[in-house]
Amino acid sequence: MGIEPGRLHFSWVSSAEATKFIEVVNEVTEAVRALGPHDNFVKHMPKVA
Amino acid sequence: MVGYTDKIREISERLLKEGTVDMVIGFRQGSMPMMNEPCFAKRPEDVEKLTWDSNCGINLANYLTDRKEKIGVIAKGCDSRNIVTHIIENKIKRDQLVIIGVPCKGMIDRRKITSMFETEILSVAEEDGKVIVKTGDAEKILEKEEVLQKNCAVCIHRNPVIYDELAADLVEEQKDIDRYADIREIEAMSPEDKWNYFDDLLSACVRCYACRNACPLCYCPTCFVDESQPQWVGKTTDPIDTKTFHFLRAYHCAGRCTDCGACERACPVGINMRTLTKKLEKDCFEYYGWEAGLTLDARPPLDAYKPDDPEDFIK
Amino acid sequence: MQNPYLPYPVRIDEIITETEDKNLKTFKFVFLNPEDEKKFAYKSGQFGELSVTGKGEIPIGIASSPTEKGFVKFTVNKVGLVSSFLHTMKVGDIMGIRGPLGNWYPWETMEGKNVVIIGGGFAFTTLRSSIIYMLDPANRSKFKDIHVIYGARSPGMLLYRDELAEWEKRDDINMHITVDGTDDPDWKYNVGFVPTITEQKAPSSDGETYAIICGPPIMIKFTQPVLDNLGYSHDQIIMSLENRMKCGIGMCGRCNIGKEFVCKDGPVFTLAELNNTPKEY
Amino acid sequence: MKVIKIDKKDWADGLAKLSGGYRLFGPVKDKEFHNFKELDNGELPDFDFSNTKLSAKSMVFPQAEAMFKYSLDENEADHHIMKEAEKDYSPRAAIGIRPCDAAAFLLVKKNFDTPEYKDPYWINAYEASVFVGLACNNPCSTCFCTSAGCGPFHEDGLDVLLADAGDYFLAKVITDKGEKLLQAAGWNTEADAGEDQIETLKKEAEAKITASVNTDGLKDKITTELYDAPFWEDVAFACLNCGTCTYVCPTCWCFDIQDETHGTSGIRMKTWDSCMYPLFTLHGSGHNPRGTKVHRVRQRFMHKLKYYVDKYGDGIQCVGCGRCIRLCPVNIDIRKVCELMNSYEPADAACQVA
Repeated sequence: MGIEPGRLHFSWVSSAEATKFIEVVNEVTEAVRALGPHDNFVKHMPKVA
Repeated sequence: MVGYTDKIREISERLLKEGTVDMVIGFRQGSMPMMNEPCFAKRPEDVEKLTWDSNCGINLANYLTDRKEKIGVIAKGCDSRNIVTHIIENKIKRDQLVIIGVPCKGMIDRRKITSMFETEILSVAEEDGKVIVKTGDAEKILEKEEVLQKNCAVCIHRNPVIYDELAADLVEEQKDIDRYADIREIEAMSPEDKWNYFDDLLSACVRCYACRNACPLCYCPTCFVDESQPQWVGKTTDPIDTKTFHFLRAYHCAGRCTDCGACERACPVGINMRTLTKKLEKDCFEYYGWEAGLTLDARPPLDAYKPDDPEDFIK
Repeated sequence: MQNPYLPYPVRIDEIITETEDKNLKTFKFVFLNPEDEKKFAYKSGQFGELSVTGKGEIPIGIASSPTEKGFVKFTVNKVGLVSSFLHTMKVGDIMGIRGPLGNWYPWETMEGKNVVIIGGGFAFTTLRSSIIYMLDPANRSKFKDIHVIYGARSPGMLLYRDELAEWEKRDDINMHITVDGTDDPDWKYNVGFVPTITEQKAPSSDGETYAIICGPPIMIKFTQPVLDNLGYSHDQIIMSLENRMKCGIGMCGRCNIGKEFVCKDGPVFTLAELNNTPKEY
Repeated sequence: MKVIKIDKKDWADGLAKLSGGYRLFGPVKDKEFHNFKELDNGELPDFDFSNTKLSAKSMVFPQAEAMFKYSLDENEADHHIMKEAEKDYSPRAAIGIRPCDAAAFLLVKKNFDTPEYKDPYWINAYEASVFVGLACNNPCSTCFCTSAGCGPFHEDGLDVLLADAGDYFLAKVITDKGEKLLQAAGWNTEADAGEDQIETLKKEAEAKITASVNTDGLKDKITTELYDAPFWEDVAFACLNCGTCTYVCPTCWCFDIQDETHGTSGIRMKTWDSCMYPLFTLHGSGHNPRGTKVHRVRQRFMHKLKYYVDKYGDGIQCVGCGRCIRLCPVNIDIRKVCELMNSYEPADAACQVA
C-alpha cells in the first residue's frame, strides 16, 4: 500500500535477550531513520467545507 | 442456470411443508434489470417468489449471522464457503441449516454491461450462455463469459463445498485460470506508485459502508470505524481516514475472504476494493496453502499455531 | 441570525460528587459573559447541551431552578465519551453550554392543582429543579399539595441528599424517599420499589392532580398501572423522555418518536400524547 | 415569463463571464459517472448525463463542514471557546442541476429554516445560491418525479430553467436572481415563442415517465397502525443497513456533530449521518430505541412517507429522483414500499369491510 521495504521489521526477541533487544531496536531505528520521514499516513486537520 | 428456479422452489416447498426449516432464504425477482432482492419464504405458498438467475450476486451467508431459526439457504460456491466460515466462527450452527446448493456459472457484472451502452438498459435476459440486453433503441446479444463479474471469471469453486440438497448437477470447475494477474501488477509497482494507485482507487469513497455491510465477514457488533472510545478513525471523507478504513477492513478479512465480490457489487460508486482483499487472499494461499471456507475441519491460518511455520519474514 | 449551535462559554465553578459509586457529579457553571445568563432563561424541565471542547456535546437536564440566580447546575452520569471526559475536568476549566432546549413541565396548566413528582435513580435532575421552583416563596401558593416519591438503589445512590433532608423537615411538601434495599440500621425512610411506594403514598387523582414521572423505563412501566388504578387520566401523567440527541433543535433527525422530536417537541410529553406515537424511546 | 435563447457557441463564454461573480457548480464526469461538484477554473459542466450519482445536496449541505474552530492551548486567551469557522458565502451558481434536486432543497428547507431555530450553515449556503436547472428531456425508467410532486421540467426551487433544444438552450427566467445571472453572463436574446417550445419539450418528457407512486392515502393512515403493519419484516429483510440510500438522496438531511482535533487546535463539524446506522440512535446506556434493522428501515420510509406528510401537510419527503432505487445494493424499491403503505388496511379494519 505504499510503505517502503525496510520500514517494517519483524524479530523474535525473548524476554531474556536484553542485548539482542537493544541491537534490534538500534538497527531498526537506524534503518528507518536512513529512509527519512514517511508522510503518507500523517493526518492533518481534515479539509472540510 | 435459468432452469434452477423450479428445482429451488420444489426443494423449498418440501422443506417448509415437512417443517424441516422455519424459513428459506433466497432471492426474488428485482424491480430493475440485473438486480434481484434477497428475501425469505416462511410458508410453502411463498416459494413462488423464489427465483434464480445470474443476478444473485449478493452473498446470502450475510443473512444468517446470529439467526436462531432453522433455515434453508440457497448457496452458490462462494456463499457455501462463507457459510463454512460462519459455522467455524460460531455465527450459525450447522444443524440449524439445510443448505440448498446451487452449482454456479458466474454472476453477470451489471456495471460492466451498463458501461457498454450509451443509454439506459431497460431489460436483460439470459439464454444458453448468452445475455440479451435491450435499451430504448437497441438490442445486443453478449456472450455471458465476457460479462462475468471479475471475481466470477477467476473463480475455481463454483460448486458449493457443503450442501444438503442440490438444485442442479454439479458444474465443471474452471481450470488453468490465472487468478492473480491484476494483483501481480500492483505488487510490481514502486511504493510511491502503489500509494498513488490506492489514493486514486479510493478517492470516490463516500464512507457509506455498503462494502462492509454487504460482506459476510463484517459482523462485528461495533466496527472499529464506529468506535468512539478511542476513536480510531475520523468521521469525514478525509483521504487518510478513508484509506485507514479500507486497509484495516481488508486486513480483518485476511484468511477469511472467499473473494465472493459482494463488496464491489454493493459499492454505489464502483470502487474495486477487491484489489485489497484479494492480495491478502493471495498471500494466504501462497504462504499457507489456505483457501477460506473449504472445510469445517481446519482453523484458518491466522488463528492457528504450527511449530513448523517457516516464518521467513521474521529476522 | 443567531447561531443555535454556538455554545455560551462557561467556567466550572464547583463540582460535587453525588453518589457513592462516584458516577454522578453535579457541575455548577458560571457564564463567562454575564449577558449570556439572561439569554439562557429557562424553565424547569428543559435541558441544555454541555459542550466539551474537542470532545463533543451531551444533552443534560437542567438541575438548577430558574429561581436560583448567578449559576446553572447539571448533574451528569458518567457513561460515554463526553461525560467521562467531563468527569475528569476541574474547577476553573472552560467549556460551553447551549440552550435552554426543549419544552418544560406544564407549569401554567398545573397552577391551582396538586402535583405528584415520581422519580427514580439519576433521572431526578429536572425534578430537583421543579421542586426548588415550586417551593420558592413566590411560587408555592400557585400549587396545592405537593408529593415527592423518589427512589434509588441504596441510600448512597440518592442525589441531593442534603436537600432531601431539608425538604423532609418542611410541612409544605410531602416527601416519600425510598431505596430498593439497605442494611443501614439508621435508615429512617421507606424501603421498596418506586411503584410500590407510589401505590402506598400517592394521592388518588380527583382530576385535580398531575403526576410527573421521570426515571428508568422499568420504573415507568410498573408505575403507570399504579397511576391508572389511582384514577389519573393519561393527559395528567407527564413524562420526560430521553433519546440520543445531537443538535437539540429538531434538525439532526435521530431523536424522533413518530413526527415529534424529543429534543424540540419534548422532552416533556403527556402519556396521552405518547399513546399515539411509536415507542421508539 | 421571459425566455432567453442561448446559442451553444456562446455557452462557454457566458460561463467564463459568470465565473467572475459566482462560484460555479455543475455535473462533471469523474471516471465512470457524473457527480455534482464545484467546477475548476475554466471547467465546463458536462450535460451528457441522465442524473448525477450523488445528488446536488452537497452544494448546500456538504458531507462534512466546519462549524466552529477552537484552541485547546491554555496559554491562549480564548482557549476552549468556540469561534465561528471562516465560511465563503459569496454568490454561487448551480449550472445544470436537475429540477428534482432543486425542488428537494425546498423540502429540506422546512427542516433547517424553522420559526424557532435557523441553521445558519444551510440557510447561508442556500441563500447564496442561484439554481440554473437543466430540464430532463430523457428521464430514467426509475424516475417517478411526476407522481412525487415534481417533474422533469419542474420550476419550483429553480431560478432559471434551461431546456436543451439542440443547437441552443432555452432559458426560462423564474426569479430575479436568475435574471441577474443571465445578464451577468451576457445572455440576453429573447427567444421567439420560447414558452411554447419549452411546453412542447415538457410534454414530451413527461410522457416518457412510466414509473409512478400513489401517495393519496398516506395522510389518513394512523401512524401507529402503519408502524405496526406486518410488511416491515419483509421490506427490511434484504437491507444491509449501509447508508447508500440516505447519502445519495437529495432530501435526506440527517447529520451528526463531531469534534476533531489536531495538536492543540480543533474544529467542530457537521457531517452527514444516516438513520440506517445502529449508532445513530444508540443511547449511552447501551439501550437502542431503533436497535434492529426492521426499526431502521421502517424509520427511513415512515419519515419520508408518513411523519413528514403529517408534520408539514405538504406531500411526501421525496422528489422521485429514483437514486435510492438505482443504487441500493439489494434492490429495495421505495415505489413498492410506498404502495404497501399507501394501500395498507389493518387486518381488523379489513374484516369489518368484508
